[in-house]
Amino acid sequence: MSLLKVNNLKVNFKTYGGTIRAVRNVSFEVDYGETVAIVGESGSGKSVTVQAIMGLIKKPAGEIEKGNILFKGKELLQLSQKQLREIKGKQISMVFQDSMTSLNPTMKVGKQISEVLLYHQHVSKQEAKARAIEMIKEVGIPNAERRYEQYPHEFSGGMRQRIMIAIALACNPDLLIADEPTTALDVTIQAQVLGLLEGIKENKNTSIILITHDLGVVAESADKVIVMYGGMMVEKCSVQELFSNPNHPYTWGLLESIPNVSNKDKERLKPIEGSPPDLFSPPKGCPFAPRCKYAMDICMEEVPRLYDVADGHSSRCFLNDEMAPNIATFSEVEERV
Amino acid sequence: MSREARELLFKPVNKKESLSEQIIRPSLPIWKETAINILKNKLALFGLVLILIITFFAIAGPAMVPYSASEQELTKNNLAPSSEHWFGTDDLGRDVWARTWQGARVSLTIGLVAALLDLIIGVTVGGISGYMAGKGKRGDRIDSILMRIVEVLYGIPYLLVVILLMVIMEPGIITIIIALSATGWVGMARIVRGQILQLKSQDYVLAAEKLGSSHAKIIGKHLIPNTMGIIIVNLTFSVPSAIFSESFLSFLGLGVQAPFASWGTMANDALGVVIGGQWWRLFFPALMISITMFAFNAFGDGLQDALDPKVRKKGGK
Amino acid sequence: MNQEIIKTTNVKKHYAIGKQQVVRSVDGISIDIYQGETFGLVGESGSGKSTFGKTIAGLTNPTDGSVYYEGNNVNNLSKKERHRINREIQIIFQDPQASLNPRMQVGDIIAEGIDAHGLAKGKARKERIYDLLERVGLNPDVVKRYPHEFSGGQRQRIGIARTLAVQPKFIVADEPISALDVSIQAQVLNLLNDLKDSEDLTYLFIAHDLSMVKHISDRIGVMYLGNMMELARSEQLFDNPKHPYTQALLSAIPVPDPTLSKRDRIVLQGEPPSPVNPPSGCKFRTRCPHAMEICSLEAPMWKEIHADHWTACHLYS
Amino acid sequence: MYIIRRILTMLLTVWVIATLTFIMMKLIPGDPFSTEEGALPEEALANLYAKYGLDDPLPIQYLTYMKNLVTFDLGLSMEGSGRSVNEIIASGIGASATLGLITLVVALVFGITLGILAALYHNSVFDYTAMVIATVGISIPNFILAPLLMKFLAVDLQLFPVANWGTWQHTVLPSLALASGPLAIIARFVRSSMLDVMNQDYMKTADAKGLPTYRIVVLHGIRNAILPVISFIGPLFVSLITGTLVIERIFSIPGIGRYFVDSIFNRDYTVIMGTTIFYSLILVVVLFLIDVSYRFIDPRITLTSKGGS
Repeated sequence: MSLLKVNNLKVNFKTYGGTIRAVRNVSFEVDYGETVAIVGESGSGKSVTVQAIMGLIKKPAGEIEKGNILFKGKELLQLSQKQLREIKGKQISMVFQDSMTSLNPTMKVGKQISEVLLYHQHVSKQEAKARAIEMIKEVGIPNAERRYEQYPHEFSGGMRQRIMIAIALACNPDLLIADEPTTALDVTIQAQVLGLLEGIKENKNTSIILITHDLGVVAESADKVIVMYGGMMVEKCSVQELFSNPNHPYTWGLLESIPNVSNKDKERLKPIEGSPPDLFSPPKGCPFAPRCKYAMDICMEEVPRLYDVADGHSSRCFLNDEMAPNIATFSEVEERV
Repeated sequence: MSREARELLFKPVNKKESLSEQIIRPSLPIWKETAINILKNKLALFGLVLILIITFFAIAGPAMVPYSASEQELTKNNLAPSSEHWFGTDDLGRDVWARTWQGARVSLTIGLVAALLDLIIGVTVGGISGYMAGKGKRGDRIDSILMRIVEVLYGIPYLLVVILLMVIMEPGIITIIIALSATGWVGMARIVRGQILQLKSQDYVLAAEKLGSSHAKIIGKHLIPNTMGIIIVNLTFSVPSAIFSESFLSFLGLGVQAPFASWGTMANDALGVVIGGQWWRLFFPALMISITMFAFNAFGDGLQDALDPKVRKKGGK
Repeated sequence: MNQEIIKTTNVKKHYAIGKQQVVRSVDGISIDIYQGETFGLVGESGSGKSTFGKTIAGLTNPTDGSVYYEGNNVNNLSKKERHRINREIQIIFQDPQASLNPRMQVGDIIAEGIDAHGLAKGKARKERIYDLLERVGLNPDVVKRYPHEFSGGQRQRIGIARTLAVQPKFIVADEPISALDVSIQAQVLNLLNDLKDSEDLTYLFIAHDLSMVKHISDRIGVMYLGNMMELARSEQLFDNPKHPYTQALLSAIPVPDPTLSKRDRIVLQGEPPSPVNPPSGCKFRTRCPHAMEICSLEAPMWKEIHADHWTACHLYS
Repeated sequence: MYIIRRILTMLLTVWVIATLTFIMMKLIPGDPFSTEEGALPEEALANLYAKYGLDDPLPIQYLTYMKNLVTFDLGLSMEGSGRSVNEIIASGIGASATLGLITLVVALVFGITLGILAALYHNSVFDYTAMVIATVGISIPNFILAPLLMKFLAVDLQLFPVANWGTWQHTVLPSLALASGPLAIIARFVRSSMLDVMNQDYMKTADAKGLPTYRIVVLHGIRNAILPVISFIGPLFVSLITGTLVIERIFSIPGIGRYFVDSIFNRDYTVIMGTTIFYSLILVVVLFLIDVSYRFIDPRITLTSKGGS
């Protein structure tokens, strides 16, 4: 049994402009001790997917239209608020992108860590404080006792993100969800934080869902990858497969559009032309079809199903259909490998 | 769909131009979007309708009855509302309906003119101060002098000053307007200055400067259009507050003097008799003050929401 | 190629905060930027790269030192010259949302510089707008639309068109792609590259994404805490970084290739100190794995250790 | 540094007010004694002038006035009762302060509660009702509400005394009339502030921590939503002061406000000046205290001058 199993998840948002179909039919699994990366552009639905797991989609604005989220075999969507609180912050915890806004500005950071312990582990105040100081040390912040008494604005961005991680790890969760944890950070600080996450995975066997748009981060940290576009999961595979045998034209486009640092000659970048879909009126067929070099008439008409292309590798693209002409190859990537 | 028909669809599309570059959503200028948002907001719409109704009666109301506001008919004093005197009569036999709408003219005029003066002075002072700030030593000095004045005035309890002014000046409509505007512009000036300071550091203003646009163009095309929303919203709130202040002064006996009547003076006259049972003499002017304030407040609220970028953004993401 | 278009001599930009404290945002930088090249400028947040860019662009005056454009000190010009140079040096901003006035139509945004400098009128002006839109890959029929109707990448292209309208020679591109999605970044980068050739431009390209900077730049300068640490041709810098900071910075870039074994990464300890109280001597010494005693005592000289390869580090003295 | 600058501005404000009041009083044509019915004999008039220092040249009068002001001596009432302005203020302060304090507490407690509940049940019937009531509350001036309350609750239903001052029952109607406006303003303000806070990322963090709802709402939500209310007490205080002027008159409460209004009608200039300055002083001090306390209470403000790039 896998730790987390998401099945056919569908999430909608009602806004002034109409209904946004933010997530459409997303399914994936996370195993014990595994890091799953979710990759996609802004508006692809990657953050909404994990917010649904955390029970952060709130009516009336947001609504989980259908789907299952099984955590250790338990259906999270059926749990009461109270039962869900026994899991949130304790067994599944989350680190958000912007640590400045994600920490309460008027509460001492130490208290923000210790309140999790107080509530979930029913320890005494002194013990919670001692453990919180321990956590601050663990995420590599010096002067933990003094830092305990400070407010978020007295920390640098990298330090705040460490505090967020300390909060998330306070109860030794089985699953850590990190929503673009390093996007707001500088490269050298990003390296520190990624190293910290890697250590957690190795030492505590914590599973991680890592949301990112940086394929470099994916390559260095993930075991499995989910590529999302326009609210849909377009490709799912192991990290090796993603870089050696990508199947979906969007993935091809992503891989081609990033410059390769180790590349000697400066060839022209190959961007994906066009703009991401308007989520209020998404295309009828495949969300990527209007930007796809290989789009067929069928792509404009209906949404492709997930095709299994290899063991543990599926792709939502009609090019894999037996009826499709054999037109597309991913020469550039093949050359590279 | 048959397999054959389906198979036909599996061929590359003929694309002349990238489909995704087309913008599907229709273009909406911001004022139109704002108008639509207000129409969607029921409370704001209600406020707007009330404002229109009251304005209509202020114009046409007195002419709808055969009595004038100051015409005394001592034999018919203290009459309760009837088909003859719709809002009843007062102790001098004057028709309350005619007086109420006559009062509406006075109250609305004072409210609008005072708010407009606030706007003119406030926008000028706030605009100059905000624009000059950071423009060399001289600019900074102008800004800091203006802001000291505003700071001191802000600390003064403005109604007390207005009362003092009313005590020493000849009471009357113009005096009230002067007294109200003498201190009322401070709030507007603070808001406009803050807004201008914020806008000035926006990249598009920097870009305009870099592209060589003149000061006049930057003020006219960038700064004013982008502060207009807040100014208008503030205006809709300063009208009711001016109407309130006028009634307050008139109620204290410092405001509009006979032969003019405002809602405030009518309420003041009625204060002694309301307990005696002549409720209509207080009720109608009081109702009008409240409805007018409600209408402007509700409309202002709606306008604020409609112009709020946060609300608009919800439609975009 | 070796003709310099921009030269800075010991440029400093300090900001006073409060009475005593001074932020040493840019603390003495001397570089040349050659005609027709793309000069990449990288550094982490707080390194002062953006301030340096704005100083070169003429948006702020340096506290100390001078900026020369085509051999002329830009702070020492006749009014007419200043007008011309102001037009020839332009800037592209980071946030395509904040750099376009939400109340202006695209056509007017692009024409802002044309109008300010009287470059074209009437029909010619219209044709010029259409031509600019086409050159940045937008359909000319968008002239009447407002910025919020476009996606981030499209907005950035509008900003580029506005800049091109005044026929600049030198453009400071201040993180022009960091607010965009990965697949869009490549579009904008290619556009900038094409325009450089067709319009004969020189860029100062500021960014924190090293792989993108490497791709577009001919030479790259690395900044840390207000100082230039290293400057070299881009291949040279990536293949053979000399300064310990550059080495750490390069090794921290995640490489999109899982088959590469995780290299021996230099993970820097701690975080950059505050530019209010920078360390004595070499500013990087507090985090430098090779720090020596001399590093705290005196600042290393900025010197050319190979042809076209400059660095400021005591390891090479 | 900030506090010193703030205190200087405060003193400057009080000085400006005092000077303005002085000038205004001197600008009035005629004087308090000659306007009274039946002119006083020449000699008595001269005596009165001497008594109030009105025979000195203006600059001397101004200096004397300022000198007295520094020693908190506001002079004698001109009404002829022989009471000093200080005595009048002292006799009225009790009632005024009691009324003001009760009103402040009522407005804050109910306004904040209403605002928070409306935000928590956002877009519900409760929210709409609360906000319509609040908008109505702002729209009914207290000098209108007061007679209405008097008529219905005191005259018709006889629940409370009609007017006067003394027992706690006497405080109910005036404080209700006085509190309704500020209460409504606070409710609306707190609601929008709370809605703002509920959209903040740290509320999501608190939720993701699995904390119980009351803890999320109270410790993370309300605390942050209420902080800005402190900056709001200043304007609230202004409206209370001006409100008491008329409320005290309507309910015949022997407070400073009533003396102030009476003094306006009696053209009792020393009392008008004295009370204006007294009110201004209180207001300026309150504004100052609020400003300073806000800087101490909000941890973000104390260190924001650190700045970044």
